[in-house]
Amino acid sequence: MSDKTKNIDQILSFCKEAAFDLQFTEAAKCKAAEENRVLIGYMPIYFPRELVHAMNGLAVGIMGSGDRKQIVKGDAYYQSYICHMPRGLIEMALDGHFDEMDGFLFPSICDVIRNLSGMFQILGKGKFAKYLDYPQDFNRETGGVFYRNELKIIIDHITKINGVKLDKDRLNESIKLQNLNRRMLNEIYDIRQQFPWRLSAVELYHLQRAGIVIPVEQHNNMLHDVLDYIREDVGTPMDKIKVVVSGSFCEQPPIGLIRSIEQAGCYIVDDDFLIGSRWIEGQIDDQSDDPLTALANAYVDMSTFSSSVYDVNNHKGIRLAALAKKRKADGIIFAAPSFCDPALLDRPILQKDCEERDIRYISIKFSENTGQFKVIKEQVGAFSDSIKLWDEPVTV
Amino acid sequence: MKQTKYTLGIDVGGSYIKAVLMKYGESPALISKRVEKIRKRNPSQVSDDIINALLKQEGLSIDDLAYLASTGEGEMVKRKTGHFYSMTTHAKGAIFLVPEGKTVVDLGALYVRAIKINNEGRVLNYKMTGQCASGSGQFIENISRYLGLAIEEVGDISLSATTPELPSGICAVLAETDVINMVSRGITTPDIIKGIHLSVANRSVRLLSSLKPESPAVLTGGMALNKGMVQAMVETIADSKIDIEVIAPEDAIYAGAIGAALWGGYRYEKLQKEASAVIA
Amino acid sequence: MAQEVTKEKSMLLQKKMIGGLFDELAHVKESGKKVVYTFVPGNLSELIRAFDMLPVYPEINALQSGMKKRSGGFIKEAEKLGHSEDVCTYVKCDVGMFLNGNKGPADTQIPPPDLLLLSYTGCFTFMKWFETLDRIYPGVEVAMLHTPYQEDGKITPEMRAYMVKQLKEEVIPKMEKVSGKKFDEAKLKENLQHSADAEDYLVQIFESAKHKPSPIDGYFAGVYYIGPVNIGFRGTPEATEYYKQLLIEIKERIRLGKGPVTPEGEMKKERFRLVVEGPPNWTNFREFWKMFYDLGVVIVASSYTKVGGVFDLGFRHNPEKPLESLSDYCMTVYTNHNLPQRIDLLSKYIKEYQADGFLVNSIKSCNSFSAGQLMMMRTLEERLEVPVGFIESDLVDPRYFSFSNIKNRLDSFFQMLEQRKIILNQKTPVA
Amino acid sequence: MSKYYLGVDLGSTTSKAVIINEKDEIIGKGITNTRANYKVAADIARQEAVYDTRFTLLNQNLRVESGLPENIEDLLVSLDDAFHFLEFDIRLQKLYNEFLKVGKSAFDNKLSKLILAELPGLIDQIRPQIKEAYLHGGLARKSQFFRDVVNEQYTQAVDSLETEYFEKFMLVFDKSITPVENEMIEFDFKQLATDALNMLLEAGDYPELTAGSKLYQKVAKQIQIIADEKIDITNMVGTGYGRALLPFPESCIKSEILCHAFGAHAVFPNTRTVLDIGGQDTKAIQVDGYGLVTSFHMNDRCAAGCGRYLGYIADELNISLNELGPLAMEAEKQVNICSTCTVFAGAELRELLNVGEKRSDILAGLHRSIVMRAMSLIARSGGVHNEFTFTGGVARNQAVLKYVSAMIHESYGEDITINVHTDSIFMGALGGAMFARRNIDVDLPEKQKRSRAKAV
Ligand SMILES: Nc1ncnc2c1ncn2[C@@H]1O[C@H](COP(=O)(O)OP(=O)(O)O)[C@@H](O)[C@H]1O
Ligand SMILES: Nc1ncnc2c1ncn2[C@@H]1O[C@H](COP(=O)(O)OP(=O)(O)O)[C@@H](O)[C@H]1O
Ligand code: SF4
Ligand code: SF4
Ligand code: SF4
Repeated sequence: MSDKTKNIDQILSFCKEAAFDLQFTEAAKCKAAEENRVLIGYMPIYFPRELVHAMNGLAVGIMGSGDRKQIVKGDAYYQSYICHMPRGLIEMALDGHFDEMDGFLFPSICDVIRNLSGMFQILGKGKFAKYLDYPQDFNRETGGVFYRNELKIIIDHITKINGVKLDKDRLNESIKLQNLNRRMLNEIYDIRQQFPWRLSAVELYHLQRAGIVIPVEQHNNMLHDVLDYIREDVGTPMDKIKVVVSGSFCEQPPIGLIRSIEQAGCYIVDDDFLIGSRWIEGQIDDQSDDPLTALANAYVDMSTFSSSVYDVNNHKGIRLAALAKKRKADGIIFAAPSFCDPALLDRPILQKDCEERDIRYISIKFSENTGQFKVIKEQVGAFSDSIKLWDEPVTV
Repeated sequence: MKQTKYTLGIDVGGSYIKAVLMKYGESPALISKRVEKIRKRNPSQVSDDIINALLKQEGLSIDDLAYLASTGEGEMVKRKTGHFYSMTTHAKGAIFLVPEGKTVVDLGALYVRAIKINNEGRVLNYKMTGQCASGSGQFIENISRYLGLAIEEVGDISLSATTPELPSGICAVLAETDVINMVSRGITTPDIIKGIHLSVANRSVRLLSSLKPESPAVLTGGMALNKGMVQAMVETIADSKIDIEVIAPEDAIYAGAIGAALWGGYRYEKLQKEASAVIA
Repeated sequence: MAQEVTKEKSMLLQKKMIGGLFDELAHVKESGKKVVYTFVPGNLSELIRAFDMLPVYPEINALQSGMKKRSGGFIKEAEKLGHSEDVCTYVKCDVGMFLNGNKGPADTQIPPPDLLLLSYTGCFTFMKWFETLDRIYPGVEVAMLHTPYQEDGKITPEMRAYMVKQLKEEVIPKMEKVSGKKFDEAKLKENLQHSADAEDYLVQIFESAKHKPSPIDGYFAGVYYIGPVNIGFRGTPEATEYYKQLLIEIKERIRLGKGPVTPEGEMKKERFRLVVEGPPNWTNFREFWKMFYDLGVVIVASSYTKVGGVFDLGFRHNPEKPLESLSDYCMTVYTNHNLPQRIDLLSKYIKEYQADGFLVNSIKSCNSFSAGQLMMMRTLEERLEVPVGFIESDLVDPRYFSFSNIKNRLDSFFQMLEQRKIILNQKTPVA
Repeated sequence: MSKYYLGVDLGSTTSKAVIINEKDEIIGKGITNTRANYKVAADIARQEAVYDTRFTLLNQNLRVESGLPENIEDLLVSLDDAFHFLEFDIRLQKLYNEFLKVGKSAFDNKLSKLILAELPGLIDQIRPQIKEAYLHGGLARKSQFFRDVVNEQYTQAVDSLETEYFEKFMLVFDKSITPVENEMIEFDFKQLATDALNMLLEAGDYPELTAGSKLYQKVAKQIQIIADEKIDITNMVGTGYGRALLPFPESCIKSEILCHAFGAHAVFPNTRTVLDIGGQDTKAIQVDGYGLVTSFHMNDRCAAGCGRYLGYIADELNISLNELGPLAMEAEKQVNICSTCTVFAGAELRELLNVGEKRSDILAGLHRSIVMRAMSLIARSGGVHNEFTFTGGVARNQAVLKYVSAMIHESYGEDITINVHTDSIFMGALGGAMFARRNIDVDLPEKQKRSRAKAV
């Protein structure tokens, strides 16, 4: 095994650990390393981590407990017809997994997360628990101003905890680091689009998810190495179709599901699993005199599409179709968590857009702790069969 | 090389194992078939026995098979050449049985699948039941067992219903208590049975209706042998204002196995071609 | 009995108003009036009326389809289109109604919208719903009004400024464009005054339930009482008139010591007083109500009747500050309250209305209400030591209404309250 | 004359009756499976409870007599066992007659002949085994019902025949059992008890019990006395899933939630949380210091997580319900069960067996999963704060109990006391009987109307 391969293996196994570490050991280490450092937990999907970075803190992405935690108390808070993720979050909160966190952010995405912010307030978790109301008005002067003020409230919360004041240069520096992070992630996606076997979807998932719980500098180093590795011709291609997976932006699919999709004959060439880390499509101005406004404007001007964002002037179905085309995908797999209103309400709209453009798709539902993939495998298998067995064989 | 190629398809289901022996070529033909209830036996053992029995019946040996294709839960079949997903095989099998079929509804013991196909049997779209067995054949098996009826006779009994009574819940297991309750209220056996059939049909038609199905729909799977079930499907489809004809072919229960055998033949030829290409 | 259910004057007034509106809607082609689709929580009725446009509330259509037992079919239609079983059934019911020719609950034609006014106060699904409508009616003007959530339990100047700016720059210009009329501030002010008057009466009406016995049912009958303000009559003199009349009737009932009027007749003896959280079930509304009536249960207060505004906490529309007051209205409706505020409100109701118990009707397909209800219930139980009950149903999906299930739970809950009363009475020392 | 109170719990799978005296002591209990005829089920349970009461009285009367051997208690237990066997035997005879009828009518001639020829042998094969199980295996106390007892033995016997006839013979059983089960048989207590005594005499397990011995005479005499005693029910309360169909006045019908809680609380007064896992629902109930319910949660109508789930699995494995728990207790590990649905879990079980997992390990996983579901309900109802009592039929299953205890302790603290009564399955009926004794005035509207009418 070459040194390079060894290094990549190490990185990936570190990421696998870190990504699902429900104790957030890496974050705790980071906090302990410096006095005044704060940990701010944020729920899916997107949050500008650079802001917390500039305030001497680490924004820690909290994506649910997956299949790693047995839910007992969490069920006391949620009926059976509500998605699985928030009950995992509550269970973790009650079991002390978040004790190191100084504050919590609940980016607006749906009613469940919104109400969860109130539950954290009642439970008295953290020094603050803020629902971050993203504007649905995409004008800089209206929505942008409102959003900038929301960010300002977060800054004030953090200042109150660690005394750090927002510094223009520091924020610009943080923006630069996060820009680099996004750029490298996107490049990995670009390479995988052509050579999906060079890094499996599961590996990429681990790599990406680790990135939201560790400092950006550390993650940038890893991305750098991984990129270096997959720019070269590694791995062996297989006879599989290429798909884009859409709808799993909040509650995360179990690893077994991602694996089953690839095993049943598909390469995942794009997805919205951890869309937050690629939310801003482009580079945020990192030279600005008012970087807070730059952050706000980036949200208003450069956000990707998602079910949690109002889209009347910019239909997401068309954007999804464009993505599938750009990635040269053979089809789309709509994979949404059960009971997820935003994702499921969008399905008919998105599917219609696909049909109009002759894009083939299938839809499945999961929950983060699903353990049985038989039915899903059969459906995905039939999907890939139906493309493979009839269409011209995929030339590799 | 032998002129006629034999392929064998085996469909290991939740409660029955079905196998067919086919002649593969220009116009494939069904030679013989066999179905066996698993009944708490080891399915891979039962599969082996069926395969042997089929071969013996035709005086063949395992080496005479160009391809032994499994489907369903057939990944456990030891001597298989390859495995295909149920949806793919049912689609192919259905079109073999009913060439004009446009839609397939596979009514099995555990799952119901509604599949839209093109004239080559390609899966265009589908819907499938997942985590709840409330619309499955097992449901009917359980209830008929409880009422002391053989699975072969429920169909006719269901046809004689006058005022069917639907079970109040959907659970395939708790419906037993519903049935107890119905019996205690004096509901007749045919009406109960028909109610159960309608409840299963309801769930199946729900899958079907979201597919924008085209006519005719081929029913496959074991429940297609049940005349009461077929009738319940027809009624429910009419109630849902879906305008499609329903065909339940005689060999419906073998559709998966037939599809597997056909795909096996197809793969065999493809592999042969590739091999000869390599040699050339 | 029959003579007891004779329609009171207020009922007739309401019937006339609503019938009139649907009639007007059916005839917009002739009248040339423009039609605005919008939602109940945080609706801008006064503004719409100021432009002389007519409102359509898809939720109201959905709930009435539920009451008319049509929703089941509509929902199935929508599911055929790929809508999931898991999501809000109002949306599916609305989509199904559209597919069926958009015939409203009164069998009159509901005209297509000229403007989709999307204020999505308190529920994300509204946003998805309008995205769906946007596809159904391509090219129709859409105005988006984003109401910030009271995440910290208060309304900040920045939130208000954001809303006023959206009203000025997004909503009003689009209304001007669609209606072809200039914004008339004087007219809006006049409407706001009517609203404020009606709201004064409405508060008195709901607070009458503090009497023992309560003269009204603050939930089942309450949903009728909020009808006029919630479906577009807020800001009209008719609404004020209706509430005035209603209050007169209620005062008379109090004088006579009478209980609420129900479809089954007059409630004879008030045996339990409950506070209820969550919307009612519409498909089996009467059956549902009857279960309470049969056992002498009166619902003295409910949160659902506050989705169109929590006026008893003091908010009134204010002609002096028209746009600010419209903004504040949107931000103060029940669903825009955060969880701690909701709990405080319910706790206030339980205490002030002297309830014997607290009941949650959890709606399977409504995340906005349901997520968090269990915690609200637990917190109230601990805080007030009040017995709590929990049932599950749905708004308009008949498949999710299990009579025997709900009946069993309610029976147990009422028997539990009953026994509590008996045993606790036995234990209290005789004074 | 003594006053007796009756509680009847007509459950979804089992029907239970409990008779208590004025001191709230259980003096008789009866149980049978719920079947299509609710009235028969309730009547049989009640009849059994009355017989059981007679045995209790017999026991009491004999205990005060002098000169009886030390092991008289054992002897009475054996007498009870023999009594139950005799009841069983009468029913078995009826079933056999039904078998013959079905065998004649349901098949073509050839098949019919074949089946009729085999049937006597089958019965001869199973009867002695069952007799032995009753007399020396304590079968009567395992709450297996006629249907299950016969089914188990019959299936085994049929299994040894040619496979192709298996389904046919099973059909004979399925067709015959229902009518037999739905027949209410009035037994002659005096006769049966005397026969039972003679049976013991014949068996010779008790050397002191010889024909004409003092012991024999004393017991025989008491049987006569007790059999003539009138057992008057002063008041009764019905509860359970089928309570609405019980032929009781409305004021005597109570929700099983209240009854389970009341029963559990009466036996364990410090209980604040009650978990009842029955045949088709699971309830988590919080009670206060008076035994009054303050809140409760029950599951949706899905068999996953209830007793029927285990029943289904037992059927799948062809073993009886009471073997399930002990088997699961032998597990060395728990195999994770991915399916929620009962039917799918059954299929998964078959697959797991097929890939070589051990039966006990899979069962452990299945038991654990049912407990996980119950834990959700407990959490939803408000958690566990003080003493916890586990009731319902499933509480008899040791493996379920083991997991319940472990998880309660894990989630709510090691110091939580966990109670299970040996008669956990009767808790609802007991609560009912206790309500009947307290005669708590249920101020139902019906009654109100009546009293008002009088006043007018
Ligand atoms: N002869 C028959 N008559 C009526 N119904 C039958 C018959 N055989 C099987 N079935 C029904 O078909 C179901 C099994 O169908 P099948 O397609 O074999 O399912 P699977 O492939 O999942 O095992 C059974 O549950 C039963 O309801
Ligand atoms: N001896 C036993 N061992 C283990 N489980 C038992 C035993 N007897 C009954 N059960 C379980 O108890 C359930 C019935 O419980 P019960 O409380 O009587 O329910 P219900 O009141 O709904 O009929 C059965 O489904 C079975 O799973
Ligand atoms: S999974 Fe869907 S419904 Fe659940 S919290 Fe996330 S966005 Fe909301
Ligand atoms: S309701 Fe019944 S059939 Fe459905 S998942 Fe539950 S146990 Fe299975
Ligand atoms: S989710 Fe609830 S609040 Fe939202 S639109 Fe649907 S019913 Fe209304």
